[in-house]
Amino acid sequence: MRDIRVSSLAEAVDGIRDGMTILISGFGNAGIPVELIHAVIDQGAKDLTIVCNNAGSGRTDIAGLLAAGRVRKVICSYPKSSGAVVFERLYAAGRIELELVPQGTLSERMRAAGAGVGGFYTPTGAGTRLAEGKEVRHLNGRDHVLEMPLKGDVALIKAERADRWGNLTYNLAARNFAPTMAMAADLTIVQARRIVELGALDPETIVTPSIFVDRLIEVPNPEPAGRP
Amino acid sequence: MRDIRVSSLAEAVDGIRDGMTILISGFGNAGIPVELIHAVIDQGAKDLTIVCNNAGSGRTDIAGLLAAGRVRKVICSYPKSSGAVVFERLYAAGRIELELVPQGTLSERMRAAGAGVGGFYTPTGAGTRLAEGKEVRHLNGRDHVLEMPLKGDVALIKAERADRWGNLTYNLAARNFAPTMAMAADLTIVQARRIVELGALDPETIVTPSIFVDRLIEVPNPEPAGRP
Amino acid sequence: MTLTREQLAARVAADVPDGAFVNLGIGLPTLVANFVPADREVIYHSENGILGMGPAPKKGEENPDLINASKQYVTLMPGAAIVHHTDAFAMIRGGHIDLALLGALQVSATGDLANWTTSPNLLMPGVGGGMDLAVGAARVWALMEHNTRDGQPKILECCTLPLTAARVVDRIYTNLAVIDVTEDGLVVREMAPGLDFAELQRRTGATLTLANDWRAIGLSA
Amino acid sequence: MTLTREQLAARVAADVPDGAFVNLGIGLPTLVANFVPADREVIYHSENGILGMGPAPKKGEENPDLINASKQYVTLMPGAAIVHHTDAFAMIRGGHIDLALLGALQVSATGDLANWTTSPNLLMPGVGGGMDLAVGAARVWALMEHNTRDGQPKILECCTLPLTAARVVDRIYTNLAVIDVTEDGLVVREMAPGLDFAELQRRTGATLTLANDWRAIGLSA
Repeated sequence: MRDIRVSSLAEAVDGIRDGMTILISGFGNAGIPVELIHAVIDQGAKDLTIVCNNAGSGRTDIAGLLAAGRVRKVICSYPKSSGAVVFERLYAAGRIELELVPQGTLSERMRAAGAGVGGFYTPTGAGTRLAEGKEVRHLNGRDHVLEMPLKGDVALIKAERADRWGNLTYNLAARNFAPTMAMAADLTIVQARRIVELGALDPETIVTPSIFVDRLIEVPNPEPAGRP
Repeated sequence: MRDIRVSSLAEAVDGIRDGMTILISGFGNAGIPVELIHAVIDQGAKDLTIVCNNAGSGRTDIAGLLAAGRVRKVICSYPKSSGAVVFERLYAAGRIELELVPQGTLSERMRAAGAGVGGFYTPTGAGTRLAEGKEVRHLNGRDHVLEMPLKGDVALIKAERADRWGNLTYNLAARNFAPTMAMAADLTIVQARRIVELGALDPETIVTPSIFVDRLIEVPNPEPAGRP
Repeated sequence: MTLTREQLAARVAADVPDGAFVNLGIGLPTLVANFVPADREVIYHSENGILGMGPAPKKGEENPDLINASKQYVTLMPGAAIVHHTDAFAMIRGGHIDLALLGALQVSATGDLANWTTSPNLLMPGVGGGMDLAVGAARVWALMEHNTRDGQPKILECCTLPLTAARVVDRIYTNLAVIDVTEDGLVVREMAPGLDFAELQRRTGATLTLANDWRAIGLSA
Repeated sequence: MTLTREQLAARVAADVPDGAFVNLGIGLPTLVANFVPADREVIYHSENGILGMGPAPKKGEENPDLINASKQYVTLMPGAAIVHHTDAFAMIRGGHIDLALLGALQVSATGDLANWTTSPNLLMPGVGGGMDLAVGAARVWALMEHNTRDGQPKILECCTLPLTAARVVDRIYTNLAVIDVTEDGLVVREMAPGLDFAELQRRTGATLTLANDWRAIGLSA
């Protein structure tokens, strides 16, 4: 029987090791898996690379992980959100590494990792600083940059509903990076607001199919992200 | 106001010209836009390249288009379905060209066209006859083949429900190639079993968003595909 | 005279086609939506996964899971669709967005766009979806003040700031003029009422051509 | 003795893990599902967009929009999900399918698989999703008769038929033996009851090693 439910947040994040790459769902404060991130803070893994669109705001969740000194490198498109005070301080002090990736390329690179694409050419970024050092190829009348898959050891995902196989739905624009990140990690860990009976989700409206999910925990009343 | 509904099948396929590439949704007999294909037969465009997973069975729809001598080339993964008598005869007689593409690569190439990917590396097909003449690159410990986007001038799509903007849902496994093909053509033409009021489709369960659709016609009782 | 921000936004709005799929960048472009005539059905795209975005919600009806790319609360129009990020960017990168309105720091005579960082050493940069939009949208209109605060031109033969994308801008709207980027260079279609061409050229860092049928910018706001 | 098709399918089914995501190729592999023990929850994937495929429907309950990759009518299990083709192949190509059971025409000593065409000149070929499955699935088991109808070996040092994929097969199940493809070559784990190793080697076109702990294939069907 496939039943990927775990009984605690600690169990959900068990086995995350120093030096791993963690994909974290969310855009702004929507879709951030706050409780899972806090479980990682409690768990203690360090020297992490995190991939997320923003670099955390306020003092909790992503910013909390940064403030706890666990993150070596951030891969993101937009670290300078309002309230990204923790990242700003660490970056100014040279204590954190930043890989800046255009948002669509960030998403497409993770999709490539999830879909078995070994690399792809995109015109985004061609001729800019963000393509420096990358292979450029003229295709279909336009310069393209070769971009490589971006795979996570772990993905931390916030979902709305889930079943014991790991099928997921999301709430509105909190969906954002989650379905792509769920595909792109070796170990995909999900916190869902509600776990329902197997068969309760309409097969035609499941957004993330079970095959992309490895562990599941119910968090009925998740905290908002980015608290001061 | 955006209202892409047209009033006849003839109007739906108006402007299709000789030599165009047409993507046709469906897998086996599920999801084949029979009425749109018949409208193309009536419309008269010839020297077409068609892209579809199978090369038609029976005598109607895709097989009908082939039998009418309108198709110069078929790009597909599996032409030899049971009942593909028309294709078999034309192919044996050397009267039709075949580009055989692994099914996942076929789908991914169309997705690339729709998503602005200029080319991608895949291990599928490496070291086989289907990769002959293609660039091979060793990535992540494995040979990969460079595959190029496959774009349609036109896509013919069968959907279940639609609204006047062109948002679509599908019925079960009749979904198959349709969402990808809808993205991958300059002109995406849809027959839907039912057109509903704008706003009647749940925003979270729309499968093909309106931006990928150009023309829409209601066909309430579509014929099954592959009739003898 | 020069246009106010509202007048500029209104001028741009007048050109946004009925039925178009449009992405609005942060800042001035976002303002444009307020001036699009009510009888036009424009479908707004937000790169975090919304197609068919509506205006800001009423006070008290904000949903933290329904925000736009600028992280502002929004609503959905009837006909809206929610997609994931990769699909939202497929719309952009695949050329499906009819029109992107982007704020600009500099635009070159060949349509190069610089709008993502003023910093030569990339201290605290952020690129977001700007490069994707500039490269992917079918048409790109750049919106900006014609000059910097200290009077320097922002339209230049070549951008001096780090590029967002090369040869992508189709049209430039400033508080002084509406300028098309053409194969024959920058062509001025409209000028602010009372402005003369010599003055416009003086305030511009690239050679301009005045269209034969140029006219004064109509001010509706 | 040699195994019947049903005995072979039953032998393979005994090894299909509980909770696994499995894709069954056309023919013999499809038969395997009938023999998987009822207490195992196996999640079947069909490349036309079904995850969680159930058995054939009752007579009269067939739905033409619910077919599998072999174009047979199927049903959905509770927990099933419908996806589009590209996502269904992302599951395959991205390494998410735990196990693909594929029919084979030939398998080489290094795990090369030939299963898509017997024709050197590609007359009426069809590849389907076979190359994707062979390359993408986490584990690939090849199922076949040990010899061709005219007694030729199908396990060879090198395949003579056009390849589906190189170095992908992890295990071979035939009507004579269960053979692992290892870095040290082909290792025989099990043999049909009564078969001796010399005879198996004689009927095989590549060098075999008999595992120390080899045993006779258990027959449950």
